[in-house]
Amino acid sequence: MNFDFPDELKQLRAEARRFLADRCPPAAARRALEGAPLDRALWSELAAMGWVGAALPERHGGAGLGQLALCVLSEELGRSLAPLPWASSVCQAGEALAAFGSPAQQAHWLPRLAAGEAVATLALAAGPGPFDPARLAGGVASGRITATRLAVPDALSADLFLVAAPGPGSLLWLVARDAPGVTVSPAEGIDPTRPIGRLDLRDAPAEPLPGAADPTALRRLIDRAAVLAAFEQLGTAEAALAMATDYARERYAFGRPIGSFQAIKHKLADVYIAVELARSNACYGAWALEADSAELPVAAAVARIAGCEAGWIATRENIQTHGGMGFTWAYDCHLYYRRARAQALALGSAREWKHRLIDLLAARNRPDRPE
Amino acid sequence: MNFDFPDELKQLRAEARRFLADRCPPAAARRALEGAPLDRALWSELAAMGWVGAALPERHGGAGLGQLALCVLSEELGRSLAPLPWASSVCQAGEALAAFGSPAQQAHWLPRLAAGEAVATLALAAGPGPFDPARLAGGVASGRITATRLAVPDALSADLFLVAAPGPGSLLWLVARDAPGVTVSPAEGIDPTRPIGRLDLRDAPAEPLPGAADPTALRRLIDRAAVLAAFEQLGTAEAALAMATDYARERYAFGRPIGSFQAIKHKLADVYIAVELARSNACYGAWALEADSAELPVAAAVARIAGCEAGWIATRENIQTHGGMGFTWAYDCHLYYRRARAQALALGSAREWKHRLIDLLAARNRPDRPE
Amino acid sequence: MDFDDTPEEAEFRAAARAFLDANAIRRAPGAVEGYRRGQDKPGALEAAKDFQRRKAEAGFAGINWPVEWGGRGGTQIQQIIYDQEEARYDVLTGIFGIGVNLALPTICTWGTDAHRARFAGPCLRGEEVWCQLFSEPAGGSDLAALRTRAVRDGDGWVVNGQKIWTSGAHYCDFGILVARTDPDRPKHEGLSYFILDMKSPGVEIRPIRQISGSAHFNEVFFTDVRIADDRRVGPVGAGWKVALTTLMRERYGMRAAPGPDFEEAFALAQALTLEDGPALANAAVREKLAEWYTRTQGLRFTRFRTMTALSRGQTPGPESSIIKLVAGNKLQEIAAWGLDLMGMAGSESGEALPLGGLFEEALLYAPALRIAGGTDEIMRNIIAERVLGLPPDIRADKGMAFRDVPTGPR
Amino acid sequence: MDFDDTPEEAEFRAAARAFLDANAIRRAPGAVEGYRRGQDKPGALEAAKDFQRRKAEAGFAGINWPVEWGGRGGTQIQQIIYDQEEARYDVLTGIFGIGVNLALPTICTWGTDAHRARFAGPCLRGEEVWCQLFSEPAGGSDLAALRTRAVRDGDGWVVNGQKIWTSGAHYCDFGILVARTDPDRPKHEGLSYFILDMKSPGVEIRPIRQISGSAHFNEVFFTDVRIADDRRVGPVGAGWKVALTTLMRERYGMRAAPGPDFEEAFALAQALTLEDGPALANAAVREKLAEWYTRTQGLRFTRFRTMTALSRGQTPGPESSIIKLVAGNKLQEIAAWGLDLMGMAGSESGEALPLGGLFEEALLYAPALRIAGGTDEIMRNIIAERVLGLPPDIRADKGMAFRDVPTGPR
Repeated sequence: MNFDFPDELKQLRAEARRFLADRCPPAAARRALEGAPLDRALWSELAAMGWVGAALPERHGGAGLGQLALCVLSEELGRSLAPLPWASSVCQAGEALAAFGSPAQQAHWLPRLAAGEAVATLALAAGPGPFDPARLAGGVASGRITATRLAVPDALSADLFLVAAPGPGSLLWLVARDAPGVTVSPAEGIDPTRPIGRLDLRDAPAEPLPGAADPTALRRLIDRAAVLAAFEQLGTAEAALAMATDYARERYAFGRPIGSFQAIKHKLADVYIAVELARSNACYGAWALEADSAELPVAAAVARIAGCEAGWIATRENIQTHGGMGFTWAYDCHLYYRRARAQALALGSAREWKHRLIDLLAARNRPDRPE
Repeated sequence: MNFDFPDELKQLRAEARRFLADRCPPAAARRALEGAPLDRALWSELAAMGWVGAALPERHGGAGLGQLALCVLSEELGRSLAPLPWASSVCQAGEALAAFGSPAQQAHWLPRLAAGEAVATLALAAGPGPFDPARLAGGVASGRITATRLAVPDALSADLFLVAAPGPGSLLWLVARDAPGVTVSPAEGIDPTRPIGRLDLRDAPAEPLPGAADPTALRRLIDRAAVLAAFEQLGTAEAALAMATDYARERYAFGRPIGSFQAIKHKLADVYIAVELARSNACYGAWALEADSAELPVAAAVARIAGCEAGWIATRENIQTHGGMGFTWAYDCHLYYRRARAQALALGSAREWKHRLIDLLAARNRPDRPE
Repeated sequence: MDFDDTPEEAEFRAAARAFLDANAIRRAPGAVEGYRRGQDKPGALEAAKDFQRRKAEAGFAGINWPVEWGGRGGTQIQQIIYDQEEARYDVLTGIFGIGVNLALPTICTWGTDAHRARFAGPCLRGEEVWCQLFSEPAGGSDLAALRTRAVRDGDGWVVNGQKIWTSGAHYCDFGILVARTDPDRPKHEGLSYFILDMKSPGVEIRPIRQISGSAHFNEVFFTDVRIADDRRVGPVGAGWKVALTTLMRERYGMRAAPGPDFEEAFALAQALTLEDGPALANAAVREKLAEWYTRTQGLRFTRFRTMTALSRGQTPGPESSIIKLVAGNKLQEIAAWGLDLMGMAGSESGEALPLGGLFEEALLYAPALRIAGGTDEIMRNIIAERVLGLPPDIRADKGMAFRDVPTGPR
Repeated sequence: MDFDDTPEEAEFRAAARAFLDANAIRRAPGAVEGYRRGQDKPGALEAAKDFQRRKAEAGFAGINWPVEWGGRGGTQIQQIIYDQEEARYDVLTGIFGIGVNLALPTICTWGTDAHRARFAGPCLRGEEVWCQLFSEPAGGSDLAALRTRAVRDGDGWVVNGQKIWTSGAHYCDFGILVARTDPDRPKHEGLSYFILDMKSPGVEIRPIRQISGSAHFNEVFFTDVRIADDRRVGPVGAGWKVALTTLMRERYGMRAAPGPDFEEAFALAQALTLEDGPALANAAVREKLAEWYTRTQGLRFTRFRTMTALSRGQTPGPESSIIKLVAGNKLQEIAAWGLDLMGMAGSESGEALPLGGLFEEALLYAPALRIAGGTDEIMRNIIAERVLGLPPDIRADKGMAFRDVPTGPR
């Protein structure tokens, strides 16, 4: 039994935590909330440390550290509320290119992504409701794509879009920001620290990612991203719990710390429980991701569901624990609340994942399949 | 605005509460739990006071007090955990006979029911899953019924069964206990204070209740019974809350009453909230019942849903508040817990009523219907 | 049992409606009452004052005030009937609530004839707007732990300190202020209650921005602010008792939460398609909707029970204490659920739907509704202690001079 | 990262399995482990003792006991591996748990050489069975508020009082007893810890029937029961410290709840048809199942994290403190949900299903799992204080002589 990260990754985590606490505290997220654009210098620093390309192969400028490195870094990026395109450019688009891109596409884009020179993002959602790789809106013909995608993460800072759309040979299309027919407009999201945008494509030139030929491939990409997102969610939830706990210890009312009242204590105990369940399930996801196990879809679903739950209760009750201060703009509580809710939507809500989990478990239990 | 019971019914409630506290305390329910048969003398006393026939017409030996009287009495019967066939014989079978019976059937049975000489019960469920009046199992041909009904309340003390089954001219059939082909066997229920039984009918003689010709009629009967059951549930929940509150005031731990700990206080505040919501919704049901309003189905559903919720949280957390004593056979906590759970199943679970409520509200909102 | 007005109530309701039809615009049916929307519009304050003046002239301001204060001397149920009707119109009378419902009733009860003569009329006619200066940053839920000091100086008082959560401080004329006049007494015993002219020198107002981005509350700072002693309400040291008159009325006035409720959740479900078909056919969606409908109706009928008691001239039971707690939590649930249902497209997809933005907006202001006016935790304490009669928590500061009460590292 | 045993662990697991195959019957796959089922069968105690003897002979009893106590001197992870394997077989070793896991480790730590020599071996070999005499009716969650008195009398002690929640008192040979030896000291300071021969005159045992109808607990009454002073463990007055050794081990051993879990809920959903088709297609059912699966897996992987630490010889983190709290509440939810899903036919309809009776049974014993071994409320206190480092509640009885602590009207 070795259900833990190797020591070198624990060191990486500690290193990332120190660096981010120093260079990217919640004040950085607050600047982004108030409208500051992406801090490209900071992103380059992360790239220079090898984190942006952590899981990419060395021949493409990556560090070749593997998926577990992405897990521990995701947790720390989530903890620090980093206003950076980590999820979109590293965990989603970067992984998609590495998995599905042609050698030429990889050779062109991966070194730029790994170096932090270019930012890429995945554009999936065409409208409200559950995302289904088998039923994508929009279309591609003769190398030109016409589609609208909503709530595209980091859309305004992206240089490259990977757009999910049905077309000849692929369900995922590479569209450069500066290509003709590409319009990006800002959209109001819950979490402006990682601003979303709308992508309108009108006959824009698009290249297929040859490996993303069927819904299963796309689904697997999302499953993999969901495990990494679960670590981000875990980090955010832990940070919110720590903030609430610190406040409850130091804030006095009625002549005693509010953390000595059971109403607060038991609330935070419940948050702790949700965080621990999320951690354990995320670790399972990490194992499935690293082992490229057949269990990955199930592991991704439970990691996602537990991550959404932990993020919601931890950030919501952090506000509540802070009382009146909790709902002011000046306190950081809402930064966590916004981030956790945005994380819980970005790859489809927990509701969708629950649905998918039971599909998977029901398929396992079908009598016509071997045990 | 007059959203309250008339004074004479408040007097009836107070009278019933006094009588039941004296003659039918939880100790009576405990005797039934330990196996004592129906206390027919007590049932006769209730009948003599006019309660058993409270809503039946005077020409059939009833008191003609109307449906609101059944509401207040149901609340008190629920509060006292009376081990009596109130729900089955009065609120369900008696009401069914009064609504759907032929003059001859009414003339024969209603006076006996009102006098407490005979006990009647409704036999609805053929198997697990939701009850649907439009899809009943079993069958009737040439005045003979063959069917099995499960979890029939008060089956062992019933003299008369009203059996839901499809047949010529009715969906509800009158079957006498002493008729040939009738077998009643005891079944293990959650709440042995109102024992359930299994009814097996093999070519048993059956008379149709002419008014119960379609599923709508049967549905309406169940809606009406659900309002009365909501008052029973309310009474049970209130009694459990009172028991928990008393205990929390008097039991000391760590040198202080356990009711001074927020873990207990806030739990009981949540129970109070559920009870108040159940009371308000039950009152709406009472209004719809008395007014025979078109709102009755919706009112019955919300009363039922809120009643189930209040009963569950109040009786469950009463045990929890009592700690170790709470799960002993010797304390009365489990009597409330058992009763509330049995009440929550008898007319279909809250799950089924939620489903039905949304059907009703969706039908209201259909564009092809006038506002 | 019926939901009808008595003949007298129906007559009064008709009169109220006639006044409102003549003086205000009825909201379109189905329009959702937003969260203090409209209050920020230019000219809103002037329009509100103008309406309040006409309302007072017509005898609908201070319906439940005694005649000797300049009110109508009507019943509580008449007040509710008028409020019910007014809620259907686009009028901003909320800004007068603190003056009419809290400040003046307290001042008229505890104050002098001179206070009544000077302040009641202008308040009722909307000429002077009032705010409440009770809460402080250090106090939080422990309202009586306030630190703003009022020190006797000749024929008046000098006030230093800070208040918080003051609605509308920037447009208000007067405030009701509780300050500590003796820190050597236990917490509740060294307080006094004052009327503060908000235009006094030394009063500084800073808006507090909330999560939702709006700023309806303020911090108010006092630097050597002078208040004449004849602006004191009630005896020196009796400030907490006087404040309780205000607070009891505040708790009583709790309303349900604005924003998306069952109807909007239902409309969202009607508009969306999920994995297995229309969202309204999805059993999980249906169960949630049914639970919210049941809770919403439960609160509605709880208010009916209160109104019935009032209609009979009785004192209502404690049932209304549950409303804020249930409504605030339900709102937060519904907001999060609505976003989840819209899914990956998240907040942006709201635009494509008839209810665009409503759930996102609610998500950001819902936390405030679980805190302002008494946190969930304080509300549960109140229910447990005042309704269920459970014993109070152990008081760490009991009997202690206020200056000696532990305040922690912050 | 892997779920595999190390080579040494795999070897040990194979040895454990070989012993178990030779000495016990493996449970059929898919068979649900009931709630203490089988314990009441005639001959069960004898069979259990016989198995325990063979287990000790084979070196699998007291795996993690030091060699000097007569144990194997193995590692904690070996103990867990053996327990995992044993759980697949139909053996009743639970009755030795208090002796092997709680009583003797405490006695061997705090007691004398004579204690170790006299009691360790018979316990390990199943010749003597132990029970725990800590809880009292008046104490409840306030474990240290025990009132059973031990009064010095010559070379021994005379005990009077009452204990409760004693599992298996009627078949036990010895009990670990905490009694108050000085009521003039504060609560935790006047206690002492004893070994009680359960066959002593003056010991009376009465079974406590639970809601579920079973009676695995007892009340134990003491009337002038004599205990020799050489059966005292640890110094006079140090009973609470000694008891903590026992209690820490008890908390650590918390397991998930027996009875219906995700698998059984899933099987029920597979068997039922609802309004809109198969229950497994119903979105509300699906969401609930997904939540329970996620929680169940979360607990499973939480145990894996603990095992990983043990496997490395490290001290596990506090994560296992959540297991009992989560599992007990989940069980009660699943039980109620199962009944609701079966609907009107209620408990009886269970017979028609493959899982007949399981949900009904669980509904009745689930409340005990939220209370026994520390109530939900106490578990949350422990998590908040010991894991999160939140300050303790204010202690009303702090520093007070035990006899002066308020005990209320009861």
